[in-house]
Amino acid sequence: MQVRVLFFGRVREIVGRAEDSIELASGARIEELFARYRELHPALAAYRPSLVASRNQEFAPWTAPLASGDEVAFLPPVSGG
Amino acid sequence: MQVRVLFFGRVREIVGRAEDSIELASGARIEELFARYRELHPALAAYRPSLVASRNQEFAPWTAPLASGDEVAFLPPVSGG
Amino acid sequence: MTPAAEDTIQLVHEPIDTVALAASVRAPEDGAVATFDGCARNHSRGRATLYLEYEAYEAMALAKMQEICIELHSRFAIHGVAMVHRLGRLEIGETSVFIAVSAPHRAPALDACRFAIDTLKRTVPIWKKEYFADGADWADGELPPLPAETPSRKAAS
Amino acid sequence: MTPAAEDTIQLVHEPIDTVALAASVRAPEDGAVATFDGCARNHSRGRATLYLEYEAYEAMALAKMQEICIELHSRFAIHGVAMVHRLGRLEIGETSVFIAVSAPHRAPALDACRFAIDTLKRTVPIWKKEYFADGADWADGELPPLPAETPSRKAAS
Repeated sequence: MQVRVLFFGRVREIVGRAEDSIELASGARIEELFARYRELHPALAAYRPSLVASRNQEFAPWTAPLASGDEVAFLPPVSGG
Repeated sequence: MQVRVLFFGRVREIVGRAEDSIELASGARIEELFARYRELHPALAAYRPSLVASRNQEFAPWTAPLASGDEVAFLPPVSGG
Repeated sequence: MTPAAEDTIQLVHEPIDTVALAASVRAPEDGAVATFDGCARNHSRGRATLYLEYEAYEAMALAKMQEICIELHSRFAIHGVAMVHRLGRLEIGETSVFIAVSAPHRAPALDACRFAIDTLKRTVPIWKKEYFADGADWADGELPPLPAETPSRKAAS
Repeated sequence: MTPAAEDTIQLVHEPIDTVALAASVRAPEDGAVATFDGCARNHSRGRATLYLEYEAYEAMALAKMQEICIELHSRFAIHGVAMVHRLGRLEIGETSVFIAVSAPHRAPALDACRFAIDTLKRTVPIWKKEYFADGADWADGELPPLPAETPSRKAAS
């Protein structure tokens, strides 16, 4: 299945792009998706404890299973205002 | 001694004037000054519990003794804002 | 922080220029401006209000507003304060009081703005009369804090 | 009270018209308008700031701002809300976020304004990068509340 991945702030800078589309095994969880990017960009590992995941524009647990067409992001601590 | 007395809001309406100058015995207290106006304007009596006195533009206890040239007011509950 | 000398404390008889006041408190060191705009609403205690009239013990009101301003600076890490109350007749929708507070961070700006309006409504000698279709009445007010029975030693001015 | 349909929730890339927004929430039934203006200040963590850049997960940020707005109406006796955040490059002194809340009485307007900015800073996916003379850094942020480990059942959009 295909999911869309968005990157923001420091995560965007580390990954070097604002979005991606990736093929995953059916039923993969957000944490498995994150692991794929961490392998490609080891600098992400240090930031993992301060990231929150989102799925379809809602905060989601790292254990949430993904479905085809989902939109996922790994959000750094927010600093609007 | 002479003191200046100011009236505001409902008290001004009852007394029918915005200010007055009055001769008092030396050492008179604010409550004695008020009693003079209450005699002239009995309607003031009902409002006495909701009034606060001021002396020289500071809130003052009713027992405060007055000095010549003092400026006194009997202030209804404030409703600015 | 910049001293309170730049603060604006006024009683006015014309419309309050809220835009200019909000701008006046703002400096490059500030990250937050909180404002409170009190305006004449069209109803009170279930009755339709036509207009309002405010009167003040002006000298004492200005002194009390200045005291609030000093207290704001001592209690909160703020920069600038503007506090203006209008007197006389106000039509519905017009601003009767406007407070603006700037600060490097948001919490002191918000806390100080709230403290200012709450204290103003309790301690500043200003009175509102509400005019209805069938009469007029003084608004229920708040009793200022009663001073202790020890007479104040402030000299006649 | 007038429904939230009139509320303004926006992300913009140009300067925020704070005057128009503050006016937009105001109706004859209102006795109070509280506003919060967050602006780019010239220092951060002891360093002189040159300018800021904000970015957002725009669709999610708007959804979260809308959620805050709905929560404001359910928690507080308010009338109108305007909540606008600016994105892109901001010079010192420019407004990054503006919130205005109107209500018949002051306490709900002030409480709601504060709740709105506190919640926005905790839950809305917007990020600020601070540019200094000697480099740039992402601002320390706040970790949004972690969802429970029960997967949400929201369908893909």
